[in-house]
Amino acid sequence: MSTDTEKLLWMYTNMLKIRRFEEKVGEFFAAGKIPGFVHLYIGEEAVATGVCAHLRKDDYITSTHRGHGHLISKGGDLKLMMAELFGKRTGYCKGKGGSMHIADVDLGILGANGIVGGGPPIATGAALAAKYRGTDGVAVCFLGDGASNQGTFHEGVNLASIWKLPAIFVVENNMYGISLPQTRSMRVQDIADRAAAYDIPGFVVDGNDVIAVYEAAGEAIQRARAGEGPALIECKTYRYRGHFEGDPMVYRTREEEEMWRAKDPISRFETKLMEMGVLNEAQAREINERILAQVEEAVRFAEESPWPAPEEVLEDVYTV
Amino acid sequence: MSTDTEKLLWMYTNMLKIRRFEEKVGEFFAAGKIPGFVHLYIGEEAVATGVCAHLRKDDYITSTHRGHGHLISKGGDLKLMMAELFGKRTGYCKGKGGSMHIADVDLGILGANGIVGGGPPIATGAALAAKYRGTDGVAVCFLGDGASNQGTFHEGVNLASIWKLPAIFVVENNMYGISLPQTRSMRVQDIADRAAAYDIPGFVVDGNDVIAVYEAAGEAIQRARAGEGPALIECKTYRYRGHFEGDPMVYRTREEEEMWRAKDPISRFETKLMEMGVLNEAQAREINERILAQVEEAVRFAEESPWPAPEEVLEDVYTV
Amino acid sequence: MRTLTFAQALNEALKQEMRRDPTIYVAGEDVGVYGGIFGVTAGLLQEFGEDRVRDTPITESAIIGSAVGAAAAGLRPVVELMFIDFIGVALDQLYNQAAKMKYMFGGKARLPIVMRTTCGAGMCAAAQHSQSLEAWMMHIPGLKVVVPSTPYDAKGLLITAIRDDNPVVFIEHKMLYGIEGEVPEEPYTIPFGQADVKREGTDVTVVATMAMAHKALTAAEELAKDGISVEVVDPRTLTPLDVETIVNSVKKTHRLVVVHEAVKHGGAGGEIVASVVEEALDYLDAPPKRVAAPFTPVPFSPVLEQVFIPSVEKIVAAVKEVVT
Amino acid sequence: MRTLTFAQALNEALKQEMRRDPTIYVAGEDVGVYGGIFGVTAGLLQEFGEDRVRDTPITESAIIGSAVGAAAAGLRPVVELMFIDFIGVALDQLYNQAAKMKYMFGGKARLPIVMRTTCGAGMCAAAQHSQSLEAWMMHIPGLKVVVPSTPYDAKGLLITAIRDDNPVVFIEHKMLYGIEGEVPEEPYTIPFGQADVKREGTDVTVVATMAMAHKALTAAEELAKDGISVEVVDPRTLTPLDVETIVNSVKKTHRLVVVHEAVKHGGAGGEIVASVVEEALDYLDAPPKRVAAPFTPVPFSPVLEQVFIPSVEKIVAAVKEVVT
Ligand SMILES: Cc1ncc(C[n+]2csc(CCOP(=O)(O)OP(=O)(O)O)c2C)c(N)n1
Ligand SMILES: Cc1ncc(C[n+]2csc(CCOP(=O)(O)OP(=O)(O)O)c2C)c(N)n1
Ligand SMILES: [Mg+2]
Ligand SMILES: [Mg+2]
Repeated sequence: MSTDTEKLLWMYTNMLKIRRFEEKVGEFFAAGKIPGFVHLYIGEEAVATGVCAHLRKDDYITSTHRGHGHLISKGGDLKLMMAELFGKRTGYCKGKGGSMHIADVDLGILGANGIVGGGPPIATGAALAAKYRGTDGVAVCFLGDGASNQGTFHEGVNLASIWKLPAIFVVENNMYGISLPQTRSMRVQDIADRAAAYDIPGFVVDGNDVIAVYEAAGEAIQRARAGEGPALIECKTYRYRGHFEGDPMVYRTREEEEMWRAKDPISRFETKLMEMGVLNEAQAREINERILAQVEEAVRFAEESPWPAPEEVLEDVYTV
Repeated sequence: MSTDTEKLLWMYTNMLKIRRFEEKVGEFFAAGKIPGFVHLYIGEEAVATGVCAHLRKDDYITSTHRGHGHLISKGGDLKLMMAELFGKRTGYCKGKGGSMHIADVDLGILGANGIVGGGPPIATGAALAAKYRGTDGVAVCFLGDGASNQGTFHEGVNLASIWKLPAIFVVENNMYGISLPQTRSMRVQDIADRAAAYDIPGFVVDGNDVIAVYEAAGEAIQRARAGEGPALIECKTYRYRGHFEGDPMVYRTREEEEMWRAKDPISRFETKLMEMGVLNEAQAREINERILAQVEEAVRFAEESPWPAPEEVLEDVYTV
Repeated sequence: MRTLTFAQALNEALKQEMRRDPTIYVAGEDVGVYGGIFGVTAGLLQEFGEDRVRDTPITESAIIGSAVGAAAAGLRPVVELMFIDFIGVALDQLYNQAAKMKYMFGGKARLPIVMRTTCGAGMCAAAQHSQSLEAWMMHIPGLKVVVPSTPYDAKGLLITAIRDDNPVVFIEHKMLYGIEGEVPEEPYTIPFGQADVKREGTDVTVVATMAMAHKALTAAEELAKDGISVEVVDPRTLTPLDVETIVNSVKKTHRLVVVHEAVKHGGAGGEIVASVVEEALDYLDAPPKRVAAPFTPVPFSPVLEQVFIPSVEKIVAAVKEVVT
Repeated sequence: MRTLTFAQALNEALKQEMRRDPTIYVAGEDVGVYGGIFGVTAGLLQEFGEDRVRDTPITESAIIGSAVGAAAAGLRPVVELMFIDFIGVALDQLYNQAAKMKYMFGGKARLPIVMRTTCGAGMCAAAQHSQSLEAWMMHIPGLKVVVPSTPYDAKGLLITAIRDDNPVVFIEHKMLYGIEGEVPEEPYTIPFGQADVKREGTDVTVVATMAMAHKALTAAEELAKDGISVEVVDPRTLTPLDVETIVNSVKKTHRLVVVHEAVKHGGAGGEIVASVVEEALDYLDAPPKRVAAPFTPVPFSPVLEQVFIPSVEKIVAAVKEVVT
């Protein structure tokens, strides 16, 4: 593994950041401070982290309803995110979007998305823009196993394929679309097999191994930057929480959950880094504390921020 | 080849029927007697014929904008079809549908369709009904190469696959979707390769060889009747006419057209049948004349039929 | 009489109809094991089994499209579109296929499909999970559009919908699932195209559907204290629309306020106002008014969402304007 | 002045704008080699090349969706939806994505997208290729909706649309492509939200768009012979809608007829009538009337189609009813 220490530590830190941020979000949702639908990414942190480790500010991503991890990995600001989740005017969307619509176009984040399958065509368009302008920028589309059954997936990937666009489709196969197991939503075992329908490369990786994700994503993104067109990366992973906060989870077993927790992407990577001598206990503690402080700061910012003024409901519909 | 003589002659007759019927339609369109959009199937007759040769009255088909061949092959009445094309009240749809919407639900024909990709989900539903009722009926969905890029194709096939429905998707790859060559609408060479994305069998056949179509369809339909689920059959073929009548055809060469005419499905089959001793010149002439008479009768029926009454515009919206 | 929640009333209607008619099946995302994201299909899988209660992938075009094919082939699908906001990925199968087939085929098709779906704001579910899109549904010849407001109406109208031989869009406002009301145990039907006068009054007619019917009733209570007598008319179905009952009410009250949660521009309120003035212009003593959402997407923040949703206060204010 | 057809005027607008701004690209089915099924994009591929004039597969969700991504990333897509009837397979990308992004993102997005499309009956193209669905488009906050009736308006409004930083749905009635009219050679813009009084009159205001504007003008000619003076107002854009010009006209004429080709129930006419009566009830000397299609899919047969499409005679009859 040739990845340098800085990158390794960034990945470790980033995964922890997602985990701690979302744990806090879960708490505040339970406490009734965060309204609406909240879909947590806990357990899947290696995917967004390993992919976004390759991205530049001028690259694009499209995200999903389960978007916090993508946003954080692409550089999203925790304070602005938390304030948005609270519905405050200082949030990313001035309180208009909430968890499912956080975006930061300046960072190339074209939005979380409440429509399953909304992303693939949009990412294809962002990739088109990068190619049109003659840059080597790429667009990454995150989507779920469930979303890969949506027609828009087929259309977005096909268009990216025939136009040889620098678009990378990252399927986060967490085994369920709400209550429906992947085995009941499609007959293929590996969603990566669907890449063949568009004559593009398909990769299957252990989505709980950030290095495996990093390496596959690296290859796909390098191809895309070199003008060789799109790729599909399937990352097998698992969400620890319910589909959304409040989900009774009648559709899966506690044994299955335990099995996946044993493959936790963060502790596995932590152990690995310690074995490699890249990280020690003290550093780990220090990083964790730094992150906790950032999360606390984000919460404070959110809590202290003002609500939007009622008349703001009318603003931001049109560009004038 | 074990197909019996009767079946062989039915296929020959059916292909000729489609050809002669549509030649007449082309004439009447040019003469301004048939209004609207008319998409002719001439050149592709072997596909509908070879597939429908296996179908019973209680099987279903969904058709397309280029539907005359499917309808005739499933037993559609030439008189009712022609009257419909003329917009007469005696037509299949009382003049309300026209070429793109001819249907005969009693014959299991769930309609031509003006929406490219409209058929796959509908055929899936008809297959579901057959299975739900415990019959061994099947549903065949005809669609074009262009339609296989539509999201509804992906969704319809996937649903049929996971529910193991008796649905057969027959892709009529005539190399173009209006002006766009198949090579520019997808990167796969064989659309049948897309079957793998749903873990169902995919067949590639020479769509201008009615026996090849017949055999592949036989296998797929038998599987479906036996409860083994859907299949995808790609038939490589070519339309002789423009996309619709009136198309200037700026997008293809006369050489290409000539090449395909040399592989004409009807004359090839005629030669073969004669070689086999199943057909002779006299019989062929007799069949041809019988068909011409039927077509003439259909024209007469259409021409002599009354127009719908103006107030009929309001009827047939709702079942009461 | 026994009371049920709106969700329970719907659930009972589904169960009773499925027991009666084996050609009815239910399909949609999470309708089986999960029992429906709002619990409306709870217990169906257990009672009727996997053939009749079908969990689908996320594939709305195929959910609705397969219902079209199955219905044309003789079944009676009741499919769930989890949120009406998602209709954009599947609308073709509803309006170009289901709604038009009978007509396009010259009358020779029967499409007994019910598409149940949820609409409305109030849960901070934001712009893509809170819309009220009934006006789009109204504008589709061949469809019927049902917009119940009470548990009683919900059950009776759903049974009517299931027995109807036409495609029906059945819209359930998500903030109503928990409300309670009296519901008879036996199956019963409520005819489409019959508005219900939810409260009689003499000074002003307020036409309101779904969640807004309740707000209109609350407003009516408040206005009664000021001596203003409000008649609240709930159309219950938008196609067919019972213009007659509304017009008769206006002929009595001489004033009209129409309330809906959808944005005003291009909403169902325009149709209702226009239908009334075409028939009863001379009866109106004041310009009609519409109370509806502003022309914006639905905002997330509770503060903004509550400004977006037409409030009792806004209805009260509108009524006061038209009666003075 | 030089005359052009409606299609040529649109073609000229596209060419002039593409010359001005290299971030504009055109995409859609058969827009390149074929030049557009109605010829509107003819010659574009030859002048601007394959990068800027992109033939797409049959994939409307991806055509519109990729425009959303490309626009968010700084380009100015002008995409073609071959028939507005096909919007049902792709509507999500238009209303949940393009139209809402700016708002959902708290203002921080810019979506300069034009979706050109055709509507309308008259070619015997039947139920799935003849619809008028502008009312759906009106009901989407975040979109602008353009409905031109003349070559002059077509060019000016299309240039405005392309320069607008918001998603614009630009609807071209297919029976208008061949009509001719004077069109300046240089590029010019027509502001959105400004209705055009196509004919002045004093007895009745007829509001009509697209093909119906022409029928209204013909009806006005005929009615003039009977001494009835008709003012024809063409809103030109439905969002924003110039209620003021319409209301001012009604304040002068005291009578209103609204004409559109879409089916009446849930159509744009309801919005227009309601907007007028809310502001000018007391000015109306007769109930307003709507002339629109019956509540049916569009039939194929020329005989039936001509009954379906609102005719000059029906407009004349409606005007006579309101003036007597
Ligand atoms: C078009 C559409 N259909 C349905 C939904 C409801 N829904 C939200 S998330 C979800 C499951 C998504 O599954 P998957 O793509 O695997 O992502 P995951 O939640 O597992 O991350 C569903 C069905 C939606 N938001 N949009
Ligand atoms: C949803 C939709 N998009 C576009 C069209 C316009 N259209 C009609 S036929 C056609 C080409 C279809 O190509 P293919 O599926 O290969 O069938 P073919 O015409 O070659 O038989 C197109 C683009 C349509 N009718 N419906
Ligand atoms: Mg999943
Ligand atoms: Mg083709």
